[in-house]
Amino acid sequence: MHAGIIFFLVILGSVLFHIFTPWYWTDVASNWGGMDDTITLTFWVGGGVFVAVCLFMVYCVFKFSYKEDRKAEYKPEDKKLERILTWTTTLGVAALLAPGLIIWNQFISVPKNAIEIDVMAWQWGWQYRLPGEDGKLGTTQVTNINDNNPFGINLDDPYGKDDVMVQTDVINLENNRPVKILLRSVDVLHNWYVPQFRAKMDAVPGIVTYYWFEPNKTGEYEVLCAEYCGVGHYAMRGGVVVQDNQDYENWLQEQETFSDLMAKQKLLETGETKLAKK
Amino acid sequence: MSEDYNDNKTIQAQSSETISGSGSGVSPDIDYVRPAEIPEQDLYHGHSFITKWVFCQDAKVIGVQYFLLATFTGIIGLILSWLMRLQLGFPELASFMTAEHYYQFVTMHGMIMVVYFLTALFLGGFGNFLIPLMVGARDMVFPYLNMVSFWMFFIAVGVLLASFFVPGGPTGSGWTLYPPQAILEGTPGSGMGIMLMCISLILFVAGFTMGGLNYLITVLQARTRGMTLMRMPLTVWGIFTATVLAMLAFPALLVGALMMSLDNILGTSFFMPTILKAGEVLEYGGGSPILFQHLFWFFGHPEVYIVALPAFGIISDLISVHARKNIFGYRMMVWAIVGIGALSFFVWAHHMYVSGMNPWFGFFFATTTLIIAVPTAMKVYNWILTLWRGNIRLNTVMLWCLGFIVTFVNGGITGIFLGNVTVDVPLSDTYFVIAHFHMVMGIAPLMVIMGAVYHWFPLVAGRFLDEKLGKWHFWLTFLGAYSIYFPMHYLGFIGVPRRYFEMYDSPYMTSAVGMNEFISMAAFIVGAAQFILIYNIIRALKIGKPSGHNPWKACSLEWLTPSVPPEHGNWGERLPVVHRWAYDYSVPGAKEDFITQTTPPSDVANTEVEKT
Amino acid sequence: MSDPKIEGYEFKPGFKGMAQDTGSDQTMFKGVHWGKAMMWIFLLSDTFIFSCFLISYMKGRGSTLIDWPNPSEVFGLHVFGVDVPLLLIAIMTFVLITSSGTMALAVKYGYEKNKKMCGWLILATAIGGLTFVGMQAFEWSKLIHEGVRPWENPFGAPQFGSFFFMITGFHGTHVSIGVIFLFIYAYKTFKGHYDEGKRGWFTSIKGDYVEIEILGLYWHFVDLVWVFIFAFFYLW
Amino acid sequence: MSEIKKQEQTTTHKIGIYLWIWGLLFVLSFFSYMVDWYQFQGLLRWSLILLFMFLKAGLIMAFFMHLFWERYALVNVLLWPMTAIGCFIFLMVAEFEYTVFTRLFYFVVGG
Repeated sequence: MHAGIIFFLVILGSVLFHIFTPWYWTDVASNWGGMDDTITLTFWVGGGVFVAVCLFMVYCVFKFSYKEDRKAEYKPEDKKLERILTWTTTLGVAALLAPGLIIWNQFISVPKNAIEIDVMAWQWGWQYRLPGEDGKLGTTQVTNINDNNPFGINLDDPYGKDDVMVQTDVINLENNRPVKILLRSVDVLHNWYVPQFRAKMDAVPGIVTYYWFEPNKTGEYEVLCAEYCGVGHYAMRGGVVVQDNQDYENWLQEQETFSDLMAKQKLLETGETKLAKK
Repeated sequence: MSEDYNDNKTIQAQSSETISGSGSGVSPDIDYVRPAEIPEQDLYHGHSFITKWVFCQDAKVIGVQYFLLATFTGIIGLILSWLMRLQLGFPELASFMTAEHYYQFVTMHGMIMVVYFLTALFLGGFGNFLIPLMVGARDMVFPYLNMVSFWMFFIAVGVLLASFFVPGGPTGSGWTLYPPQAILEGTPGSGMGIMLMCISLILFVAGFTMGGLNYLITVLQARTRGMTLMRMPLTVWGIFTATVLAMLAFPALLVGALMMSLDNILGTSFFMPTILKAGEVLEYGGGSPILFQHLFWFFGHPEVYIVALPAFGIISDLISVHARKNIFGYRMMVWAIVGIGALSFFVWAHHMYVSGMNPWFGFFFATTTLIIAVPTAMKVYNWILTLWRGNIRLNTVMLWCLGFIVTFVNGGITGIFLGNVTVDVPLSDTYFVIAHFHMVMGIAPLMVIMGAVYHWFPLVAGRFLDEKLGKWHFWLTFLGAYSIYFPMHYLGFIGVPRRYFEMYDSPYMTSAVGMNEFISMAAFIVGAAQFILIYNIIRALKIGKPSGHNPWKACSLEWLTPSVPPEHGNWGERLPVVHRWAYDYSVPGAKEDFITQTTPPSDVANTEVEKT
Repeated sequence: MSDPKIEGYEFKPGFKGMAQDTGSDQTMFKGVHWGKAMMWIFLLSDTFIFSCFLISYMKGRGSTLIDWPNPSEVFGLHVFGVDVPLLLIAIMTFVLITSSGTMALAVKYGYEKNKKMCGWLILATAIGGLTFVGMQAFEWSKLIHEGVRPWENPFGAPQFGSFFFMITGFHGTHVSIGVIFLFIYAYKTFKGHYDEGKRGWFTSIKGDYVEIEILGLYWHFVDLVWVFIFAFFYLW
Repeated sequence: MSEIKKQEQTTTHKIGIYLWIWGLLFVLSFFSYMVDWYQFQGLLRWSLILLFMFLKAGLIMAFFMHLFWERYALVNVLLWPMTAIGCFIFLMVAEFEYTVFTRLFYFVVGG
């Protein structure tokens, strides 16, 4: 008997914990509120099943605990009941699956007006690159990366010249404008993850992966690395600042482009050679 | 067919015994079971201590050996988890621990628990002990190979543990061993550690293959007379299907481990693209890290079911015996096990939704994954429907079963979160995943193991384990484990990523500190509670209550051996003949509330027993 | 092979028979020796190993941007002043198929208890296998001489060498193990172990000619794998 | 038991069938070698390679490994697991195409 009561309290405790928990998700700050909705839906359906199954179990424990004179029912199968249960479950599962697939379809199809951002990850840090006037990012190679070319942009690619380089781990985004995050890693797996935006994707060396979202709350957010990447994994943080249009434009103006950098580099080099000649 | 094992006398003896128990005036041919088609197995009987207890060919002894060694590695895994929880809950007390240590402990804990503890325990331990007894065989079909299998496992464990003592320590790349980080500087144990891990896994796979062939052929080809597949206890079904999965899934792990070793030693680029490290381009290029993930999870997902299916099977038997009721919907249960097993080969990439694989795979794998939820749910329904109108003995074994149902349903439901591709995106790589898989393939199978230990200990030792200690053990473990993993899901909702050595002080993560302290406390208690079992076993071996024959009044064959504990060869002079399934409990009209599998139909002609 | 006779059991053909066999007691594979069933299941597992190798090879070859070397040229031989593509590989294929044929006949004669024929055919198979391994060693040394290494090669994508050495090496290991067992079995056949049911050296299982069929299954499997390697690695 | 033994002895196959299959295997191997010799390219090459490969594999399995004469219970147990491999192959084809696409697009072609 005590067992039944304790199990009942466990179930009750779980439900109460869920209702009163101070630990729950942060407010969503992107267009992926739909993910929260699917979670909530799954919670209701799944939680309902969990509570129902466990309460039924507790009921059985109370009702049918051992008595010398009782004989259990002998009924190997009940075709009808099994069929009903199978089909209800199938329907429930399908109802959970369908919204999931619909939102996944949105997740992998990026809107046309999304701004592409190259997120480059290494052990253990981030840096970012935005397309310049032409709206396109230049191609890259890991082997091109050096002090003069921190992103490894292919020098013969015309699209790369005006790329805006953000060589810090904080990136600014424009509010209400979709961004396509292009993830790239130069060494091991990483994952650019902002809990408030919900979405995440691994950065895999050797290929470029992507996902998109549309920030819809201004503010500052912390970027976490969500794929184990070596001993520095837990300390691999970055930042995102979501700004309104005007602030964002101002910030963008201050950033350096690749051609700026090359020009500066050239100046520096000529200066050095002049110095050496003197 | 051959005369290898031919012992004509025994065959004659068996063939002549086609009609048994033809008394009581009933027509004798309802008891007819066709004669033996397999000759009697000739066994090698050990004489010395070494051949009897060390290099022993008796499956039961090998099972116990597997059990003990797996438990030993499991305790190491447990201690590692304590260290991890110490760091997460009370970092100020764990100042001796660096991030390197932490990641090494995480990795070794994961690998030990999944492969060297759970897999070895369920298939090697319970499989060896129970399969021959439950299908009515004298032993496994290839006893010598079976012995070699255990000793390969022994060497594999040795190699694994040796990695603690090599320069650089064991690998710290997470139990998934993802390249490139697994073999690059910056990850602990990227030299010798990962090498030894790969070697150990390859040895484990080789050893397991030998054992697995034994289990499969014993079930398929060495059943006793009257034992059809559809009369086997679900325990055998679970272990059998899990073994099939293992035979087909371990190859992928073997190939992955081999290729990664080559990347590591020879500098090939199977999984290694061009890599820039510390300003230098390494001599790799063109490889694909995602390929390893596919290989790993092609093994890894069936591996989940390699652990889960034996647990499903065993729990069905335990519930049925202790609820004094037949398992509800036996055929559904069998087909669910087989179906889950088959489907498990088509769902692997649901572990990789955010890995950067081809995004279209999301649709395929979400669908196949959620299809698996249906047979799994059916199994849950059938377990609780078995309790319904039963006559439930609320002993320790039943408590573990109930604990299993609660934790498994909980973990199964969160599995639907993670299998459904969109829901997975915010939750993957967070503590939600940790909580989910610990609940569903850590705690739930552990409940089954414990229940099985309390259930079958009388068969192994001829004595009962102490009920009172058992109940303490159960409640501490169940309540403790539940309060570890249930709240942990909510850390995942907050967005706390897994494999973080320290949380730092992100505003929304500070609230996790308190919970982490609580979880760590619970983890210490649960871990310590396991030593109650060890004490209980030692105590029972000395002063436990003798159990006698068939103490639980079970129907299945393993309790019907002429001697308890069973001797080498299991069945004495004559193999048992089976007439029914293993679940004839509480048959209306029967004298007792159980009819054993060997009871001939003529003995129970006046009852309403169903034909199986 | 018509069905064995089993007292009290009536065989049905086709899928009906499958359902009946599966639903029957004692054995599922009627009349199949334990060892033979074991070898089949083992080969199934081994098939998965080779499949994983070949799938990895496909993925690796498909996703590299560097040109894959033309196997026809790389594995060509220069004999009598002409370049013959894949000559050595072709010979190796023929040798392996020859040995597979002799093995099949050995199994047949084994079941007929024709000790002498069986023994000589196994020996011929072993020699075929040995020739194959020898030629593979020659091929390896030739490629290594030309600068092909597991981590690089002068012809193109570095994965070419990696996969080549790994897959043919793994297959070669299978062949070598097979050759060792073939020699042992030839010895045991000539000694008459299978006629008199002498117990094995380690396992103490009594000898029987079915063991030759079991070894035969393994050997044919090795040949089977070579068919796939030949098609995918050398011809593709 | 002894009856089973006798049964098996009388049912070994005629030597002719083995020689036939042996010969066919040589011929097929020769054909597949010819595919390379004549340097067929493109779809023709691949379909011929696959055709000869499957024919050879089928012959070896069916006759040398006696699968043709085995009961369906065994044959089906052996062949059904191959669907998992088939699925793996199919998906890995999609995967390498995706990999090579991202590599070409972001590292070489651009735009």
